[in-house]
Order: sequence, then structure tokens, then C-alpha cells
Amino acid sequence: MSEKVKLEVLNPRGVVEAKQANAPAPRLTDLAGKRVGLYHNGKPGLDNFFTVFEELLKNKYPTVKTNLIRGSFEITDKDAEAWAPQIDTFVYGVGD
Amino acid sequence: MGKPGVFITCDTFADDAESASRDNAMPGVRRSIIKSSEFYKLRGDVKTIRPLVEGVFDNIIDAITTPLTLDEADTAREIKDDDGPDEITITAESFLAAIEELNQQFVEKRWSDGLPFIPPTPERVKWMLSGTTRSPHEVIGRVNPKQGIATIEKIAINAVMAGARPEYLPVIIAAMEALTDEYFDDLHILVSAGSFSLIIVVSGPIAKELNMNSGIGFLGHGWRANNTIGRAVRLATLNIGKMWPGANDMGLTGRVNPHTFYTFAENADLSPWQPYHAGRGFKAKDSTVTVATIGGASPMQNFYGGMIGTWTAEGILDNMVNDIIRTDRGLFMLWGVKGVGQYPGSGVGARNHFIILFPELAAELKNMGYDQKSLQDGVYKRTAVRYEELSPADRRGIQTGIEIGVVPAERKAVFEAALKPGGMVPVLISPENLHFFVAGGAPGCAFSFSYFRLPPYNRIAVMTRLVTGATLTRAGVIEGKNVPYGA
Amino acid sequence: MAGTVKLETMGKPGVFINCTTFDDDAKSASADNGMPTLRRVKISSQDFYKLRGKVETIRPLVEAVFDDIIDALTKPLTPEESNASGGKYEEESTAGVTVTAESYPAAAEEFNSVFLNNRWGDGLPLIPPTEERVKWMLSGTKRKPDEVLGRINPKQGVATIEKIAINAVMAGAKPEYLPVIIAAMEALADEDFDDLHVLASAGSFNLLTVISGPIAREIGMESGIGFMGHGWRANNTIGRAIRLSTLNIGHTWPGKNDMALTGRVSPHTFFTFCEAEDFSAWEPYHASRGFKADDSCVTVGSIHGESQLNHFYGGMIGTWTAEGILDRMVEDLVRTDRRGYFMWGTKGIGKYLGSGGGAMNHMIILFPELVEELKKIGFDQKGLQDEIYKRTSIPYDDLNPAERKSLQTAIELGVIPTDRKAVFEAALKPGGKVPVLISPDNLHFFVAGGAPGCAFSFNYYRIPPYNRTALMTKRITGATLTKAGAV
Amino acid sequence: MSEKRVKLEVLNPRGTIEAKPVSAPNPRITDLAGKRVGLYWNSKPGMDNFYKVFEELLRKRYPTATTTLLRGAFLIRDDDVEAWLKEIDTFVYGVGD
Repeated sequence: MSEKVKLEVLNPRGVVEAKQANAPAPRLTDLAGKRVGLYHNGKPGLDNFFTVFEELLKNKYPTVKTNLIRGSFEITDKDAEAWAPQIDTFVYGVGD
Repeated sequence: MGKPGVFITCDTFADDAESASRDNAMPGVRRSIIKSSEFYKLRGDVKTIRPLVEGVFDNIIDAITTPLTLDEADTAREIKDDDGPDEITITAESFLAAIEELNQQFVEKRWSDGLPFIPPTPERVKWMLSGTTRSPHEVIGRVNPKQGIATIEKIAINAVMAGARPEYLPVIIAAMEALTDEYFDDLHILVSAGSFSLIIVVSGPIAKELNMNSGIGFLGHGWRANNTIGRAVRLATLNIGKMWPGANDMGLTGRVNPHTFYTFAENADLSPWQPYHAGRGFKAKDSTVTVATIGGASPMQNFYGGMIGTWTAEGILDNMVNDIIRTDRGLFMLWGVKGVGQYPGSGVGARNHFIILFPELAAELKNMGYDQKSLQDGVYKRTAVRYEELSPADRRGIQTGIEIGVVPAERKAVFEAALKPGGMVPVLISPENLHFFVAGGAPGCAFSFSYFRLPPYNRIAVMTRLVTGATLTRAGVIEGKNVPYGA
Repeated sequence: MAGTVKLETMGKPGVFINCTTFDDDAKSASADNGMPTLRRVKISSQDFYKLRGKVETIRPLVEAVFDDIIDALTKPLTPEESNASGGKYEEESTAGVTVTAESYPAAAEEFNSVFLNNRWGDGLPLIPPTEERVKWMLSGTKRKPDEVLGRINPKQGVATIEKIAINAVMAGAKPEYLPVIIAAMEALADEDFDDLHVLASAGSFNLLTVISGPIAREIGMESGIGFMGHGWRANNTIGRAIRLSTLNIGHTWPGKNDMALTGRVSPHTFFTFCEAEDFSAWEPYHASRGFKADDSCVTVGSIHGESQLNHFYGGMIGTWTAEGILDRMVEDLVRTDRRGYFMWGTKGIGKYLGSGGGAMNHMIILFPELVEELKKIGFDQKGLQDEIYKRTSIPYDDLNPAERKSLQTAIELGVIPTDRKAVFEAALKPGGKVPVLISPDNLHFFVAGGAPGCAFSFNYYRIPPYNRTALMTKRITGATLTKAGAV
Repeated sequence: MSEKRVKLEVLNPRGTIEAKPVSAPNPRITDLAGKRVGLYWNSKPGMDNFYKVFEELLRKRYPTATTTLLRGAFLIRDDDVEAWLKEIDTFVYGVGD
């Protein structure tokens, strides 16, 4: 067996700074009477998705109130500040 | 902001979503997955999408109501993208067996681009760094989507892999400076489903010193400088920004020119005009790199020239004007749209056009009295549309565009004046949105690319950077601060 | 050039006029055609392409070379010219290359620059084709290294299994890919395939290579999201092996005798991918072309240059329906092919009647979900071919006299083959419907892409300029490392 | 300088080109007077204009020379060659690009 050849190479990958993990907000135990926000970024199909979802949601939780808004792929700060106070929980869909 | 939520995504994008939640420092975000193959077909109508929603309804409700697990709530841990040690060692019975092993490992780890690369050994990286005065640890910015830190050393490692030579490094660095600039939208070109691509154009004397090709076949194979500079940018972005086709780079068809983007040089010898950057805030004798996002799979709009037909400068100019009117005329109504991203008008409406003129055509245009500036003004005027031809939606689009700042302040007066009977309304926000590059041989072809003037996720998608810190060429040795100029 | 040599060999003394840009091309072509000392006169490309439009403008150019032409016809041959048989055709060394350096990486850099300076590379890093590596590559086929597949243009270099294996090593391919590469080269080297036009023409024509059948999955090819892009070792290195094999076996170089003016798009790998067999509701492409469904095949087709990627959408931005995409396909086909009617009846630009003009072949890429929908509304490949063929026919009464005359001549000349004569004769009457496709078989469907996917197409002349066909499917044989293709 | 020299031997990727029997061009016509000069145009635009001027200059220098213009495919077709051969003594072929 011919003597071994050692090939040492450097790592081409960029360092990604460690980030402090944030925990999601605590869950609601019950949706009765709650305000459910529905967010989508206008990509076709999600409006239909939410129409059906709203219907099923109201069957299950008659007292729930929904609040549908449409915005950019990443919700802008302005929209978030305006929308957050009006909802207790949310469903965020982008369809892709 | 204290609101418990759930993120709905299609299975094709499940990895993408998982990776994005880590990028945004909330790995525990609750996600609900729907099947891509069903969603894209059924979404067209409430009736057809019903079964899909019913299928995933309980999952969404659980995501909102079941309490967080310990793991999800744990904020003590850090999200660390573990990409292995700084050095990788491979042993094999022969050098080439080791190369084969390295190639296979790197492509499986998604660290390469599918073609063979030069092993970035410490010695090779030192050899590459000899091409710049800049320190290896200098951070020039971050690359999306994972905001990886772009240092001169990481760029040099990827430049070695690409097969570049040290004298090319300053050009590669300048291109990466444009892409990682805080205002450049690198996210859209690197990850969007539309398979967007880049043009990387080198202007000024450094191109000749690196013997870049700008004659016959300038966009094609066979030119080490053109091909490896483009490839270095490809490898550096995918390795520093950490994206992979189908995982979080969602280019559906895959890009045309995927390994080298469109990387070429202006034909300084044959061009009768000053370099591109001379009219854009740089001195004629400078060497620069202009990086711009361009449209996806079918990018090139051909204005002919070549040898099959006879051509006249007027004829090609007509083709160009008609093409710009045809593509941009229908966008007026979108000028007032809030846009796809954070900034008004982002990712819609008016466009930038990148037009490649062959040297003979530029010579004819010069004989007709044109230089770059006057050609910009000429085409800008000839592509304006009569006010009376605008639909109400067009007029409303421009009006709102002015109000929400899509039309910048310095252009307001021009459009307000044009929006009257007898007025001529430009389809281009400004003549500066026409970018002319002179490249090709004799005979040559004229063609163009175009892209949104306002990209979806940041302020600009075209930028020219000065080449600095060169050690092996006369051009590009300017020290000191760069003068970025984004149109 | 072959034409001039033909006239000379039939006893007529002549002169060949070429532009300066093509001087190397002409010099090399005269040698290729066995008459290295053929008399030639150069005219400046710069002037000719500009001035040729009118007699008065071209006058000075003719006056400048008039005497040279007369001399070329009248001054007696010099001794070297007449005993040309002794004339040394610039012989390239056929030996290998040995490179020495202090370290392997330095040797690899030296090897890469030597090969590129010899114009044996493609601008990106090559794997050194050592004897050991070539033996490793040849382990992927049962076929003998010295087996000759045919000749590659323009220099009619001999394509052997060994030469293909050497170039496959350089491309970074693996032994299990070799049978696929060999099958693709068999198509290009086929005596009826027009490799000259795609490898040498000014129009920067390109190659589409689609692998269908079970071998694709066995060797790890990618057919999902990003299938035409970077990151897929099998797709990318198979395409690159074809690029390197053609330029090395056929001896072409950009700007010398590969006159692609802009240079090709995706120049290092061409468009090379495989069908998404696991997700396709149809049989593989080759099953409808005379091969067995469980065969593994490669289909190679010349395609138009840079901007011929016609988009029929799908993707995720808009909702889509199969009918909607079908409509757009029909519209696009009528728009592009209707224009070609007047060329059907011309003798064509090459040897064969109708060559390089008129009717087209269309290579249409359909994404899996779309094919599922098409199958639901009753279409298999044959059915879709007939549907589109019918729907793209033009009412006879809409044809102008020139078009009618051209179609008539096309029948008489035999450009419309005998088995299609009756169809067109019947259509060319008042009330008739005239197809824009000579036959439904000129529609070639390949299923590729992920979910969501995009539908798009390429096209090219049904009869290419210099040979009978430019679209061919070959069965993969001789595989040793895969079950498929082991035939 | 590390003493160990590394040798990398690689094979030649170039296709062999069979030696072709090389032939010489024809002996020239010493005088074009009275000769029939064929002008072959391979349809690429511009050569027709080129030949109009060429014919003019040719007649000035050789009043008795005659010209026959033939337009055809990029590479002259066999049937064109046969027909044209009988009508010419010498020829000009262009434009090569």
C-alpha cells in the first residue's frame, strides 16, 4: 500500500453568529371568545384557505372573532403594531 | 409581541421554514404543514380547497392551544449553525483519490456547486490572499438568508475553490461588497422561486490586466477570469449565506448560468465611450464591478445585430425602444402598490434595464452624436407614453406612486407635469434606470436584461463598487474608503 | 469552406473571401477540408458588417481588396502552394502532459493553466486525467476504450470511448455516469446529427440533454426544484463531460472556430437534467419514441440560443389550470411557427432541402402536477401531441399568397415528407386547416420539476442547416455499476 | 523549498484527427481576358452589393471577362456545383463567416 496522502483544506462556510433563542408566546388553553387573527401575504389561494378555515373555526368556537388582514411576505412593523392589540392569537400563511 | 401564533407553509418549503425560524432566532415557532402538490392545484376556489383545510384544521388549532413543550419554551440554548471544524482532513492512497473523496464530501454537505473545485488548502488560501492588501479577518458584511459573516478570508477560500487566481481576488471582493451592502437585496436573487440571476460587469483597466474576455463568446466558456470570478461569487454566497436549491434556495427551475452567473467585462479597447462607471460617480480611469439582479429563466431580450441580417443603429434603437415600452407600459398601475416587502412599491412596477451594446453599434451611435448620457435621455424620452393613452388605473397608479414615495422626490415635478393633457408620461422613473454596457466583438449582438427598480426585500438591486486593495495589478490599488453608488 | 475546396478539386482555380474575425476559422477550415494552401482574401469585419447594407457604402471596401482578389486568381501558385501535399497541417501534440511542482496543489494549478493555455479546458477547474483516474472512469462501462463512436465536427475528430472517459474525468464525473455520457456522445457523433451548427454557429445555439428511465435515479440525478441549476454533481458533470468532449474531440475554441457571438447560456454544462419519473403520470419520454418503457435513454437536441425559453407559467405566483397553460402553449406555438411558413418552400441554407428554416421541433418541459391534471382531463403524450397539433392549425383562407405558394413548393420539393403529403394537400384548399407543425411528433414532452413547478419550452429547426436531424434519442448500454443501462 | 518534487502525469484529451490526403489548389489563370468568372454568394447579406462593385471594377480592368452570379446555400450544394461548373473558368466564393 503506497504511503498515505494527507489533504488538509479550510472550511468555506460562513460563521453565523450564535443567536439567543426566543421562546414563542404561551398558548391559549381555550379559544372561546378569543380574537383570532388571520394573516396572508396576498399569494393566491390563501384567501380561499382562510374562508374555509374561518367557517370551521366558528363551528367549533361559536364565540370566536376573526380578524383577517393582508400584507407583505414579512409583516411590516407598522402592520404588526396596528394588528397585535386587536388579536389574542394568529394564523400566519404565505402559501409558499 | 406576546401573541401565540402558527405559521402555515407547504411541504416543499418545510425545510425552508424550519431553517428560517432558526435564522429569526425562534426555532420553536409552531408550524402547520399542508401538501404542496394539493395546495397549488386546489387553492383556486373555496370549494376545491375545503378538503385541504379540513385535513389540517385540527393541527392548526392544536398549534395555538396545546401548551409549549419544555424544549420549545427553552431560551437558554443558543442557535448555533454547526458547520464543522475550521479544517477538514481527508486521507487516501493517492492525491486524486483524496480529491475525489473531498469533492464527494463537499457536495453531499452542500458546500459545493456540483462541479469539481480546487481544494482550499491553507497554502492555496495564503496564495489567494496574496492578491489583496486587505486583512483576512476584515468583515465586509453579511450574506442572506442566514446572515453569514463575509470576511476576506472566507471569500478567499471560496475563490480558491472556484479556480480563481490571486489577481482576481480584489474584483471578487468588490462584487461581494455590493451584494453584502446594507441596502442591496441579496435575499431575493439568492432564494426566490423565480430563479433570478446576477450580471457581474467589470469596467475599467483591471479587466484587461486580468485578461478577462469581452469579445466573441464573452458570456460563454473558456475564460478563466470571467468564469472563476462569477463562480467565486456563486460559491461564496452559497457557503457564507448557507442556501441550497430546494432547501432554502427555492429557484424552481434553477438559474440559467448557475455556476458563473453572467460575469463579463466591458470591451474597453473597442468602445468609443467612457467606461460605464464614468457617468455614475466614478473617475473614468477607475476600475469597478457592477452587480445587478436580473430576471429569471428567459432573461435575454435580443435586439439583433450579428451577421445574419444587416443592421442599422436606428433599427436596433427602435427595437430597444419598442421592447422597453412593451414590457414597462403595463406597469403604471402597479406604481402605487404597497409592494411585496417593507418598502412602498417593492418588487413591483417600474424597472431597471441593463442593455449590452456591441462595439460597432456604440461607434455608430457615437457617429450619430450619442454618448451614454444622451442615449439615456433619448431612449427615456422616446419611451414616454401620451397622457391621453393612459387608462384611469394607469393614472391612479402613478398618482399613488407619487404620494407613497415610489416616485422619488426629485422626480415628482416631472411626473406631475406629465400627468396633464398633452403630457408625455415616461415609463422609466429616470433616465438613470437605463444602464448601457459595451461588450462583444465584431460582429456583435445587442441584448438586454431587466429587473424591478425597487426589489422586494431591500432598497436597491444594482450597485457599482470600486476595486481596491489590489497587489498584483496596476489597476485597483486605490486604498481607502469605497464610494458605493446604487442607482 | 467545403464548397470552395469542392470547386477547386473539380479543376476550377478560385479564391475564398472571409472577414477578419473568421480568419482563424477559415484557415483551420481549409486544413480541415484537406486544402491548407487554398487562396483566401480577408476583408475587415468592422467595415464589412457596417458597410454591406448598400452598394455605395461597400464600394471603398471592394476597391481596397480588388487587386488581392485578382492576384489570387491570376498569380501562379508558389512551390509551397502547389506541393501542398507536403504542407504540414498544424499538428497538435497527441502526447500527454507531465507537470512537476513542489506540492500537489501547485501541480494541480500548473496542470489547469497548461490545459487552458492549450485550449483543452473550459475556464473552470479540471480534475487531472491521470492514467489511474481514466482507468477508474472506464470501470463504469463494459465497452472497450478504443471503440469508435463516430466523428465530431468541425475537425472530424475521432470519438473513442477512451477520449470520452478522459474528458469525463476532467469534468468531475463518476464512473457510473460514463454510460450516460457515452450515449449522449453517440447521438452527437451520429452521422445524421448536425453537431456542426450547435458547436460552431454564430447564433450561440445550445444543447438540451434529457436522461429518461431508471438510470437517472440510480446515479443520483436531480429532477425536482432547481433541476436545471447548480448543486447536482450528476446533472452538472454529465453536461460538462459533453462540453469538454465536444471541444476536445471536435477541436473547437470560442472566437476561433466556435463563432458563438455572445457565448452560450449555461456554457459549462449546457441544459442537462432528467425526467421526474417517480412523480410523472405518464410513461418516460422514450417510450413514445420506439424504446421500451423500462429502457434508460438520453435525448440530445440542439436548441435556439439565449432567449428562447418560452414560459407558460405554473409556479406559485399565480394560480394555474391545465387548460390555461395549454392555451398559452398553443398561442405561443402559433405566434412563433406561423412566421416560418414562407421558409418551408425554400431549398434551405444547407445541403438538405428545407435545412435551417421553416418547420420546428418543440421540446416542452411539463411539471409533474400539470401532467397529473392533463392526465385527468384525458391526455397522454400522444393525445396531447394531437390536441396541440390540431389547435395550432391555421385556416387556409387566412394564409397569404406567398405562404400558400411556399407550402405548395414544400410539398413538391419533399420538405414535407411523403407520409405527410396527403395531409397538407388536403389542408391547402379553401376551408382547410393548415398545421404549423409538419407532424404531431415534432412536439416532444419531458416531465421535470418539483411542486410547485413551471412549464416552459425550447425549439429549433426540424431540419438543421448541415445534416438531417438535430434531435436524437439513444439507448444507454454497457453500464457496469448500475442495474439500468447494463444492457 | 521542500525537496520532494511531485510529478503529475495526465493523458491527452484531444481527439485524434486522421491525416487527410492534402490536395493543392488549381494552377491559376494567368490572364482573365475573355474568361468566365463565377461569383458564388452563400446568401449572407451584403455579398450581393460587394459583387456589384466587384463586377464593375472587373469589367474596367478586363473588358472581355464575363461574370455569372450564383446565390446558394452556406455550403454550395452538389446540384448547384454540377450546373455552375460548366459556365465558369474561375470563381470567387464568399462571404466566409
